[in-house]
Amino acid sequence: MADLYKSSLLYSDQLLCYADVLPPSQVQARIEVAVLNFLKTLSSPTPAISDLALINRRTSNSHVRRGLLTDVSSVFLSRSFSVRSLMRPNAAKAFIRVWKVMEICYQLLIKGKMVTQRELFYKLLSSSPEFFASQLQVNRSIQEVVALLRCSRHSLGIMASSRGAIAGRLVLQKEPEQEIVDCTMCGSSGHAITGDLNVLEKLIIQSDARYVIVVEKHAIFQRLAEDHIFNQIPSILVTGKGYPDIATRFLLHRISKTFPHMPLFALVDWNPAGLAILCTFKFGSVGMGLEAYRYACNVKWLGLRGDDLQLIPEESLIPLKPRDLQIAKSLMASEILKDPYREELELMVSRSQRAEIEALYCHGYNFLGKYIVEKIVQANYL
Amino acid sequence: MAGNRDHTNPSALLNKIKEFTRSLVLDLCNGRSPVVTLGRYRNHCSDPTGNCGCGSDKHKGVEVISLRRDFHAHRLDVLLRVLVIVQKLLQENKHGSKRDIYYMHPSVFSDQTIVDRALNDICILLHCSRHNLNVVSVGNGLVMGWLRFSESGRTFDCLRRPSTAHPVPIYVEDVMDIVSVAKYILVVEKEAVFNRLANDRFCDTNRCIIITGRGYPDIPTRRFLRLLVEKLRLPIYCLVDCDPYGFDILTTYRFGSMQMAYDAIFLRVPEIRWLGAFPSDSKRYQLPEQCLLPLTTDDKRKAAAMLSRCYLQQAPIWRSELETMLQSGVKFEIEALSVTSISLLSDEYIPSKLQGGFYI
Amino acid sequence: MSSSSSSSSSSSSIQKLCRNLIGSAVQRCRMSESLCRLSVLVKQSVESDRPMVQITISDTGIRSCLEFKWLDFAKSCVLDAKWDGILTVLTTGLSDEEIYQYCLDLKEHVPSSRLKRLTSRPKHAQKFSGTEITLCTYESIDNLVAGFTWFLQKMLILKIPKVAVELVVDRANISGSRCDNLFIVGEDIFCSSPKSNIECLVAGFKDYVLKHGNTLDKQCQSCFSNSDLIKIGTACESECLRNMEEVVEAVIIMTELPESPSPSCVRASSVGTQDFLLCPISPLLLSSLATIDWKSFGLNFKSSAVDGDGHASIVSSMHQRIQFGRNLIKRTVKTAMDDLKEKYEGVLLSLHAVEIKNYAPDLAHTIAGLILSSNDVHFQAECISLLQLLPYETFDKKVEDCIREKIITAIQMNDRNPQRSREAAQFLFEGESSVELELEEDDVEEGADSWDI
Amino acid sequence: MSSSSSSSSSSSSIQKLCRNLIGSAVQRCRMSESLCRLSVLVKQSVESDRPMVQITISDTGIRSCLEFKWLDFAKSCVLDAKWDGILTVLTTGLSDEEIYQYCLDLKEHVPSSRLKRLTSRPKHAQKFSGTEITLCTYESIDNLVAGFTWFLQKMLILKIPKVAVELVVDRANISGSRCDNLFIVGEDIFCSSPKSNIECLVAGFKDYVLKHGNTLDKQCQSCFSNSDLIKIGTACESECLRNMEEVVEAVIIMTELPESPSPSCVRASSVGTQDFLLCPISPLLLSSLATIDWKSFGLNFKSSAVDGDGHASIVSSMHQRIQFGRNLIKRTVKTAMDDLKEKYEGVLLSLHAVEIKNYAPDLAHTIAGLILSSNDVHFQAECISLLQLLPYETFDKKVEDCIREKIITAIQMNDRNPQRSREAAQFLFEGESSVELELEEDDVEEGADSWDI
Ligand SMILES: [Mg+2]
Ligand SMILES: [Mg+2]
Repeated sequence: MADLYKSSLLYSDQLLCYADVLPPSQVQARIEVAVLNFLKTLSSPTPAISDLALINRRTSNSHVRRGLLTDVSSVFLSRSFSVRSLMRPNAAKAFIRVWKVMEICYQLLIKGKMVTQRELFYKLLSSSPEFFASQLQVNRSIQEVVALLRCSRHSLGIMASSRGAIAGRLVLQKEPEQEIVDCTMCGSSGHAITGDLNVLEKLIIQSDARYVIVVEKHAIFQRLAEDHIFNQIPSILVTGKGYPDIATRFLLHRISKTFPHMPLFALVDWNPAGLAILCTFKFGSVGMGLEAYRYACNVKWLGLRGDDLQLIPEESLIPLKPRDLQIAKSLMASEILKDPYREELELMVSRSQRAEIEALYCHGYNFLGKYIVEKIVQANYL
Repeated sequence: MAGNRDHTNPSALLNKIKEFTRSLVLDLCNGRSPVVTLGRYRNHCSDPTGNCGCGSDKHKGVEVISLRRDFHAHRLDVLLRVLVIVQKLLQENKHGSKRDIYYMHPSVFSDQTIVDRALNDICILLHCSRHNLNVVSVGNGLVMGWLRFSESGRTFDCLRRPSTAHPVPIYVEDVMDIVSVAKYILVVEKEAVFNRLANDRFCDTNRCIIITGRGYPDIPTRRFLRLLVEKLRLPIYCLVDCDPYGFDILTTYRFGSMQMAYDAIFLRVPEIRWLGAFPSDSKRYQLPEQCLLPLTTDDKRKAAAMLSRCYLQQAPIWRSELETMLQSGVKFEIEALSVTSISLLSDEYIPSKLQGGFYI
Repeated sequence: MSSSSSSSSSSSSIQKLCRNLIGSAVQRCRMSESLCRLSVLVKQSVESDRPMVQITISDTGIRSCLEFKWLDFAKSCVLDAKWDGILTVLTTGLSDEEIYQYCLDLKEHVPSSRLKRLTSRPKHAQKFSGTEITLCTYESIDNLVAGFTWFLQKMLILKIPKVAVELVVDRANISGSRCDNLFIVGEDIFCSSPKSNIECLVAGFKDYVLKHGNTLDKQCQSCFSNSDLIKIGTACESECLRNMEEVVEAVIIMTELPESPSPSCVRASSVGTQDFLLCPISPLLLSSLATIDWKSFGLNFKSSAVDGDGHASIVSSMHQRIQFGRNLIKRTVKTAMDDLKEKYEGVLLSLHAVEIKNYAPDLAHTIAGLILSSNDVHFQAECISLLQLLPYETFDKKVEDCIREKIITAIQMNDRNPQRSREAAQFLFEGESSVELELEEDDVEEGADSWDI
Repeated sequence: MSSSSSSSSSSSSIQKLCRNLIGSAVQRCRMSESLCRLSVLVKQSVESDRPMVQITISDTGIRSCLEFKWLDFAKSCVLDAKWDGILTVLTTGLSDEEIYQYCLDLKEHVPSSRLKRLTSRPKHAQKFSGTEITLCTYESIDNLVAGFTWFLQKMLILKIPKVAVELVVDRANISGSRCDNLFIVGEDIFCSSPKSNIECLVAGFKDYVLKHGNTLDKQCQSCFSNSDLIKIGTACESECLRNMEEVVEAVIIMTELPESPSPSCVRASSVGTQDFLLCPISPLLLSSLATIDWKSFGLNFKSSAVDGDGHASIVSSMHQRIQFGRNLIKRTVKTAMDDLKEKYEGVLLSLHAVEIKNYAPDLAHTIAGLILSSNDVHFQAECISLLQLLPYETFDKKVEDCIREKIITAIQMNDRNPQRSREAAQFLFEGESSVELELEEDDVEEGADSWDI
């Protein structure tokens, strides 16, 4: 059955599972439904402790969705689920942890407060030390609550900061009649993307840009922003500073939905991690939990790619590290990685070399801008 | 901030670089192998008498980099390579990051720390600060509160939404028009606490400026803080975890770091006061036993090493708090204060400390 | 207890043999359709210098023929100087025309020539069945009588229906032959309404437990006075193996000891199984027992006995048949345990369930917290009604207690029928279900920083 | 090479003794102020059944008296059945009135009674000095003559000034006494202008090397034909020790082998030191050599010889004096090495300098980069002129090459005179000089954690 799902191109959106960005009242309602379900089963003529059905977050439950009409592919979790049961050996504590986290979130939502994961850890450590011994357990339990309620972590009242930044031809407004942020004027470190998904969802976005350039590294972003590249090419610059967080991807997704004809280009290192970052923007990733899937964007690979290596001096090519090979292996194993991306990855592995974007600086600090313009004009992207 | 040192404008620095190059060539033409002499700076030592003079901006002894030793040759090689890049940056009036420089010759530099040291060497050689070299750090700091300023024409208006975070400007020398109605500046160690205070809308009700360096503060954050202190003359308080790392971050704000000792005078904020968390806070705020984590061996080693730092003689109370921490054998994080009430920090802890003068 | 146990443990091999023979005789009686008599005659003869004792075990049960096969006592018995290893056996069935006579020489090394058939005796067309086994020994008659007394007394516990047991001792002392009829079963046995074997066993054991257990001659007021404390599970399983039906009956008796038993009560400290066995625990039986998942009943299986916090004793009334299927024994005991567990709520909870039960207060506290901290009165009202509490009972403790009780009940019930909790878990918001996976603790892969699609 | 080395290695202990005696004789001659003669007479006598050989080593040098002390050959020689261990020594000095006569019995175990003074012989007021040592052996005369020939040939390499050497062989065969004067030194020696010992040594060794090395009788055209390839360092150090001056002279010859030597040239593969030694390398010498920091010359010291990529041979002409100071030897060799290094640019670079030299291209590239990437043409012009390049030569490669050459030169010069780079380094932008701290690599404090400020 699962195989059938995987092979089906006509996969309907109904089968996708992802976490919604919900207002507190709806999250509250979902928690209440969970309590009522629990009590119903408990008070039935054949009383039982109802199991918690969580969306299965294993890699084996991930599938690739390819749009028929759009270019967007994404990774998603299908409706296969795992069971958290009190009665299972070695699982009782984890079961109760889910409920404990849910209880605290519920109370936070009522108070209208947000907490950090660390604060949540301390709260749980002091109230239920026998159940929570480490931050990791708290983080996992939060993920399970997300998988149970299918709402984003942020909706549960858990704060996360975003590392992302944005700059360029973009005007942001939190709500109508409120302060306007002109991202051409944000300085070279760009406008910090807030971690508050609710704010991002309501954000009013205006732009006269023609492209979005997604940059792997903050330093490159800074360089491009300092050079005002968005004035040479009318564009928006986005960086997730490495692997992008949810908020960054959420905002990028919103931009691409708001301006469906604005192509998205990615500028990443020529190494497996760079490709993985690109793929995270493009497809989402299982590792990020249930929240990640719906923000897939059709990002094109602008550079660095194998045919750019001619621009790079030999001494700037570094041998692949074991970590690179590990990432390459996991990318290779993924069905979502198709040619020509797969070919690029194979080239990296076969050459056993990697190159960083900064290596282009050997042609001068202005070169990067020229490089990007040339690539876009020649439609030299994958 | 500009004009803190003489002759740190790009053309003066370029002249210094040329002079240096000339002297190298001259040496070579005279059959002498290249030698670079650098002052050695430190911001602390373990001299218990306090006569070490670490606090001054004078160098202590010199370091001679020549070809006599293999590792010196490599260091010289790296220094010169970085110098070529710096010369280019200055000539083109571009800014580059340390990371940019690293990736120019990744196989030679092999590690970012090697580039960092070369940059420090060059700063010492040319008698300037790092930003004078047009080398910028990726900014990590965040600021919010009752403050407005502009950086290269862009206005950061935190006043309109005092509980919204803004990144700390990277080109601190370009920061102008600082306007503030704040009564004090609060420096917090970590972003999570910063976010907590933002979520509590602490700045809405408290006239202050809050800054975080997200752990060990980077140069822009420290320079920006220093700029605010100079311009606004406000009291400045610091809130760090009650652990050796928190304490080290605190001392970094106040005394500067060892790596940047040559520049400490422009980076340190001697006025900073320690607001918390003190070891004694665990009792005062009735932290549950579980939230007190035992000090690790590493923590203890670090704390013991810090106790012997000479600059703590200027801050004997700080030192005794660190001693107390070491003796108690436990540490805790600021977040642990949220156990009883999620807003304890904003509602009670910070206000009561400020009102009661419980800072040192 | 101490005297009987020591006599039992020091019982000679001849006594062990005799117990086996009596066991066989009881079985023959039970398999017979009519009332039966089992006699044990112990007779001292003074014919030779050494006082010899003749033991005759006779019964009126069905004909014997097969059970001698396993009389493989040669190794342990015959080397005994007190016995010549020779058994004389007379046996006849109801339909037999004659009385068969055998001589079993256990000294014989070749097993096939151990049993010799002698000339049959005429039956003179009489209709009866029965077996008589005779052997002679130089064992002390007093020891023998004490052993038989103890053994037969225990046998009576079984309340074997329709079998009368007698022990006749004939001491040939100087003052002439004396005959002691030591043991006569009360008449109620014969009059009792027809009961199944297992019911008789239960009744017998129950009586035994309610009497003062091991000592028989002392009454202890402080323990087992209340039959409500006794929990009994039974099972009778059969199996057809090579055209032979095998039946195993198991009775499990569980008593709760008073918290501080009177120190005079030896029972409290020594509830073992040995007293109840008609035969030594065979390795087969032991290994069968060992394979039972005692943990699922919250018990530990220890060496030759089963112990669960000192509360549980396992009693078996297996009949001696070497061919017993291991699985049959296991199944029977297991069924008897399940029977017991089913009948009495909350007993024999598995270790797992006991562990889970410890979590009940925490879970109840959390769920109650969720309900009570809500600012939605409709939601609260709905919960209260689901819990079948009255609206005015909604003070915190009451809700929490109620939920805890319900959780404990659910755990206990699900421990009895583990399959019940297996029913498909429901999605919170939709009816559909799909591939199901069960999670162990910390089972979920965390993708931390790595990108895995 | 193979023949000579085999004769040397298989030379008997009597031969080793004789070589020592000849060595002493050479020394006595050299210490004399006038022209001297050194004769070795090998005479076969047929007086007994076994053919005995009488060896007489006589010289006209200064009087001998002390060098016999160390003739401590008792352990290795006397046990030889071919020799009775007795040496007859006659010696007289220029100012002596008589000729002293000694008998040295090496068989004697007590060292003090080993040397016996016999009655002196009258000198008849003649003015001469000299020493004659005689011993008899049953050694084969052919072996002895071959050994002496080889040894004296090598001695000639030393071009010892003012000493004539002859080897006379007198075979008493049946056809009467035959006298072979095998060895007469060419007259040029006597006529040569007065040279120092060391100059003679150098000349001799140079001749030897330029001849076809080991084999002496073959000419190899492919190697050492060019004396420019030969690099020579010399040193003569003396030391006063207990009123005795000790002198050590060292000559170090270094040759560069052609890249692919003709395969017929045995020299290429076997440049050793053994051929050049007048005596076996003593443990004292070896240990002295071992303490030299060969690495600082880019060489490795291996077992009994010194090897540097197969190019370097170390040759010593130490005179045999047991009291040699270790340090003196070491100092002499070291000075000779330094002399060689000083005289020839770029040879015997220390390993360190070789390693550092690897940085030269990178450093040159970077320094050239600093110059060429400057946007200040005046500055560029200034640098170009400092480098003594012509303005039109400022294309990148030329500047870089020039700087590289200069760096390499500087490195080589500093390797020769390490003290020169020690001169106090100056601050570039400050006049003050300050305490110099030498930092070890790990001495630089690095931030504990990964933060970089
Ligand atoms: Mg990368
Ligand atoms: Mg910390």
